[in-house]
Amino acid sequence: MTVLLDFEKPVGDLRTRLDEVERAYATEPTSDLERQRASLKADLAARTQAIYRSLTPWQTVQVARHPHRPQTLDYAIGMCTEFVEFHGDRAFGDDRAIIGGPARINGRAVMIVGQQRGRETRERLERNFGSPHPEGYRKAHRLFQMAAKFGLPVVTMMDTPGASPGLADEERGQGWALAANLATLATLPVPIVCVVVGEGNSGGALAIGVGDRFLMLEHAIFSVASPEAAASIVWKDSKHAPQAADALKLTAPDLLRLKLIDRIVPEPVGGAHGDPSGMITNLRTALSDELDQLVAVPAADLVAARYAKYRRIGAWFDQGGTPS
Amino acid sequence: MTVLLDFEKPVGDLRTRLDEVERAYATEPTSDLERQRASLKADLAARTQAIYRSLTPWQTVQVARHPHRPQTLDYAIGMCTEFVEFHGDRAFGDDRAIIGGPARINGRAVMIVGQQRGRETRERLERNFGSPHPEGYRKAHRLFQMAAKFGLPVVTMMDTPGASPGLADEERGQGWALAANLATLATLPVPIVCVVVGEGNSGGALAIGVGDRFLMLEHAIFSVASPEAAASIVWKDSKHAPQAADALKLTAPDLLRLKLIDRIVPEPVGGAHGDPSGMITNLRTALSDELDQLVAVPAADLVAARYAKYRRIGAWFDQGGTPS
Amino acid sequence: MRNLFRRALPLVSGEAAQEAAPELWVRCGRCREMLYAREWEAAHRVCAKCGFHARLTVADRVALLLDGGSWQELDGSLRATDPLGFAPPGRQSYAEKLATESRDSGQNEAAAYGRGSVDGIPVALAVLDMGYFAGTLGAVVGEKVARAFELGVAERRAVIVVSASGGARQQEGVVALLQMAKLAAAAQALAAARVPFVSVLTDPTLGGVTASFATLGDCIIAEPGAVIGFAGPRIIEQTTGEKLPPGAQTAEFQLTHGMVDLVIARRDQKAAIARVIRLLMGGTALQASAAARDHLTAATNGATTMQPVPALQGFR
Amino acid sequence: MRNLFRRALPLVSGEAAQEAAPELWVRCGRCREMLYAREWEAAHRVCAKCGFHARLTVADRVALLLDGGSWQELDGSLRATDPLGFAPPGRQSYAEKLATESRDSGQNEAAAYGRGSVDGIPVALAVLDMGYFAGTLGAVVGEKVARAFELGVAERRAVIVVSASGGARQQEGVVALLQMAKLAAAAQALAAARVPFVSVLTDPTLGGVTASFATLGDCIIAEPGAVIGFAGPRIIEQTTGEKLPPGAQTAEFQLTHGMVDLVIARRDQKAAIARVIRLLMGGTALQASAAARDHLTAATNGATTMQPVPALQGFR
Ligand SMILES: [Zn+2]
Ligand SMILES: [Zn+2]
Repeated sequence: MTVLLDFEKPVGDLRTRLDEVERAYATEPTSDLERQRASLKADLAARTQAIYRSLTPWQTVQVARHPHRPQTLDYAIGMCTEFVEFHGDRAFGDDRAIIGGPARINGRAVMIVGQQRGRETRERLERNFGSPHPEGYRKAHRLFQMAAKFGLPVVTMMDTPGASPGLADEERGQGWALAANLATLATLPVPIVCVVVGEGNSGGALAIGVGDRFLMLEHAIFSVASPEAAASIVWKDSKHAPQAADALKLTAPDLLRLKLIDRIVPEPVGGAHGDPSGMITNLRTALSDELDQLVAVPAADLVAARYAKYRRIGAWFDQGGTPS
Repeated sequence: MTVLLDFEKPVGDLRTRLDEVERAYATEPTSDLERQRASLKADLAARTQAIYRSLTPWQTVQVARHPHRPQTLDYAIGMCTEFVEFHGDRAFGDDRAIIGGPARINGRAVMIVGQQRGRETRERLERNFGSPHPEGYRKAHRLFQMAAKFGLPVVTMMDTPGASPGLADEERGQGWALAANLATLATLPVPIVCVVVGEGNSGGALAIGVGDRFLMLEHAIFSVASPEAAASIVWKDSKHAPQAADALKLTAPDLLRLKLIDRIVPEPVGGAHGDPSGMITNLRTALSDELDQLVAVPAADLVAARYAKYRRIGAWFDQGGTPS
Repeated sequence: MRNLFRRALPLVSGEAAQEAAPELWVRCGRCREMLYAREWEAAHRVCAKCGFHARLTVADRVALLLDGGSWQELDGSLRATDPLGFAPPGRQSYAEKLATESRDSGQNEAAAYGRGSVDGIPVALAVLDMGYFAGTLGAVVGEKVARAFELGVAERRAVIVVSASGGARQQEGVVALLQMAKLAAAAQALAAARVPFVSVLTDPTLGGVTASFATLGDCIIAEPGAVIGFAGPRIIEQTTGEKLPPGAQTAEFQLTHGMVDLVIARRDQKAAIARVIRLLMGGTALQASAAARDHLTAATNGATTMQPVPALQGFR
Repeated sequence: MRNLFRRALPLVSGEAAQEAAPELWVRCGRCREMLYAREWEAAHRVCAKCGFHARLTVADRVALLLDGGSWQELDGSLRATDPLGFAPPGRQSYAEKLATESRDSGQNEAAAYGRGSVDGIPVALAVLDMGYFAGTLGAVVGEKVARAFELGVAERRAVIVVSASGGARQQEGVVALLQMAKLAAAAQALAAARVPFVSVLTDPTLGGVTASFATLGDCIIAEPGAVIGFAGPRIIEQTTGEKLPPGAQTAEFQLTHGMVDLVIARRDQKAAIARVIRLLMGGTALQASAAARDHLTAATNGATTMQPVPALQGFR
């Protein structure tokens, strides 16, 4: 079953017509139908490319949240020749909104940690729609420390509407869990590559998103808050989410331009949801490339460079003196 | 209000008669009454000393559990010129069965951690009778790590019937919390002095009782299980606790003879409950002495010696070869 | 965001009360009692009747915590830029909003930092200010707090940060978000240097501040009644439909849930902070050189006879 | 202690079932199904009908986990002493009890350890044995497991410990209690050497074993249905008066509560353990010398194309 986003409607019509022509051609393979088919195919590709080249920020948000978009487990299983999912924070529970464990990418053992939103309703409920509880972040923390112990590079994949905001989460110290992860990642003595594979909002994304290299898939988003949350703060009305998406500069190209991320991983034409295995290949290639470079750097240098990288972030001017 | 243990009855009668003579002497200070008073006093002291010199193990258990015996907070406040109680495990709760925080003993900054049983009913309930939950052991863990960070020697005080054995404690990983503390204490790069101040049973005591020097107050007990629990395992009946207390070798003199503890801290005649401030002075003296010696040792040597100390514990013989 | 907290909290801030009767009397933001302004100020804006801790300015905090005359503010001239060019149609642009906040508050940013001393102990102090842009964390606040941590490393000064914030400043987008990572890294640098960090949480401490440096203190002190959390009360109620029970997310709630070390009334904070720093820095001597040890012993000897602060256990 | 668990658990152990029909048939300890003994043994004593994992001997465990012929037991001749002179009036003395246990079980202590390999990866393996003195932790068990950890350090062998124990051995008193500290220290020595420790928890794992080395594994694997906890079910019910709900303290309960990494059926355990060790030792190469890296790469290359073990997520 295909899910069509609003702005994909023109492509949807084309695809329907192409399907009809394909069926007709199967029954009666005329040269006219063959020409029509070729022309429709070319048209479809061109239109798709055109649409995805000029997505608005709000349209990008829709793509980043597409129900058929590959998720962390798809990448962990698709990219890796070995993967063992480890469970639990050893103190309270096993949060299924965060998954992780040791894995092997292109022959190299790594530690994978990422949010998992789930796909059908039941899985989405079990995984709290990818909004982790404190015990999820504490599981991640345990895995980060295990990676450091065994010298495993860390690969994190962000895909979350944000950390879970329930009263129970507050009771178990959501803010404390997030902060502990930021602190631990800041000085973890192994290479860390972070990728936003879908939606990466707020401290809930950042708590597994501090490292040496920060990547975004082409149509992923990364933001201080979800557009809806930002709209209800700035406009006092979450209906202004599209305007907020515009203003927040949450797309990969905008963030690369602002030098707030390091690299964009290209998506197949029409987005990752149209070609998951193509996307998995693209991500594996990008990660292998990044890891190849990082493993050559001594751990102390990595950590020092990581500090310098985050320390630099933020522009201000000094009214009384020299601008920074 | 005086609490008299069974075997203290003879002393109790003497004390009553002495009180009567004191009152009579106050009204009519005759030389006869003065002689009686002196004789009773001497008799009382001699009898008390005789009783406490030859306590049976089961009587020692009663003394160790005496409701008026000083507890960890009494020592923390009484021995230290400064003490700040820190709260919470930063993840789930603040367990009042374990208290701890930085303090100053004889001018030296240390970290104090100990079980606290409580005295009146309400406090005992709030403190779960000194049986810590997992979050209590995790608070202790946090304080141990803080001590390592700031180079504070650690002083722990054991006084617990054992770790709390409820289903909720199992759900939050009681065994995991205990094990984590044993592991952390084994390699903590600061001096650690442990003292059993009352009852020290099972893994629940040991989880704050691994260190460079292990002390017991003269009438404290230290055991693999409470006598009642051991009796219900060995006799299938907790009523045999007195026999179990005998068999378990849980008194300070027995354990010193077995070379399983390092030092006995003398109690005032008649036990710590008769003279808390005398007991506090004795413990401060012993701790200062131990700390003076340990702070002179480099951290790496301390940890190596600690490993060797525990590694040696346990006797076996090698049927196929040489006895150990 | 500022209005958000005015609405979200059942308390009217002390400043608002003062406006109503500026000369002699103020009305308590919680119990509505009329209080004699001079006494109320002398009590550090704590209600004599109900104990309500009204919000303080940066200057008030400095007066409360530091030794008189020891405060030396640093880099007070840092000003925000507009990294995203945040100018959504129909709303105030970030640039305009900054101007409005400055005009309304008389401040120029939501944090100040500098050197000072507490009971003679040298410290670096940073204070966040709810009075400017709801204390939101943007690049300037991030830079000042980061410099406070680095000052702590460079001069081996204990660091005290007093937080009061609605969270990350939306108008700076990912730049604001990444201040969280920058500040956690800076706090780690202080930790690696084994210099104590005392974090003081005041009303309210929320969002990106809670989820980064504010909860990384070696010792976390909370002010009575302060609302402290990651998701604020309004967000929780909107997102989950849960109605929060009374007392949820207060300082006392966080103490019960194991998240803070101490809940301490204003009048006792300075003594408690001094004692904590003295004890934690006293231990460092053990690992340091003999010279450093002598120095530290000298610095701490003066106060070894202080009695325990009675309020330390008073908030259970 | 052994009888204690017989009574506490609703399951009859596999050995007991086998005694009832020693030749051809055994009865499942959970579902009471009659099973053909040869098939049941070939399935590592897992019931074909209900999946019940009956208890295994040390030899069974070795056959299940290690490569054929690779097992080399060490220090099998260690024997317990009686450190306390434990001889309470009216009960069997410890010395007598040891003799009884040896006679009944045909074993001489509750643990064995040695060298072996898993999928060609060199390991140190220790196995605790419920069949002798309820797998209780005394000086000999403690010594053997400690030596397994030290073998791991000395030869950089991953360490696997299969636990099955009623807890500390009361008859050795504080000597038994302190084995917990000794083993936690030994596990820490392995951790400091950055050599992986895989802990396998089987039915039952309780008391001093749970509260020391068994829960310190880098990866903790539990056998389906195994009862795992600190306080055993009988102690909880006696002490608190709580009646335990069905499934409390099982492997699956511990997975839900975040305490174990994996619940894996017997037939999949060897492959999973090999994979975990390969991955964790693969990382060490990064930090090690070039020579060590080449060595490790060579050792792990053979299996990079293995597919994920399907059972790994099967027990939610
Ligand atoms: Zn009031
Ligand atoms: Zn069956």
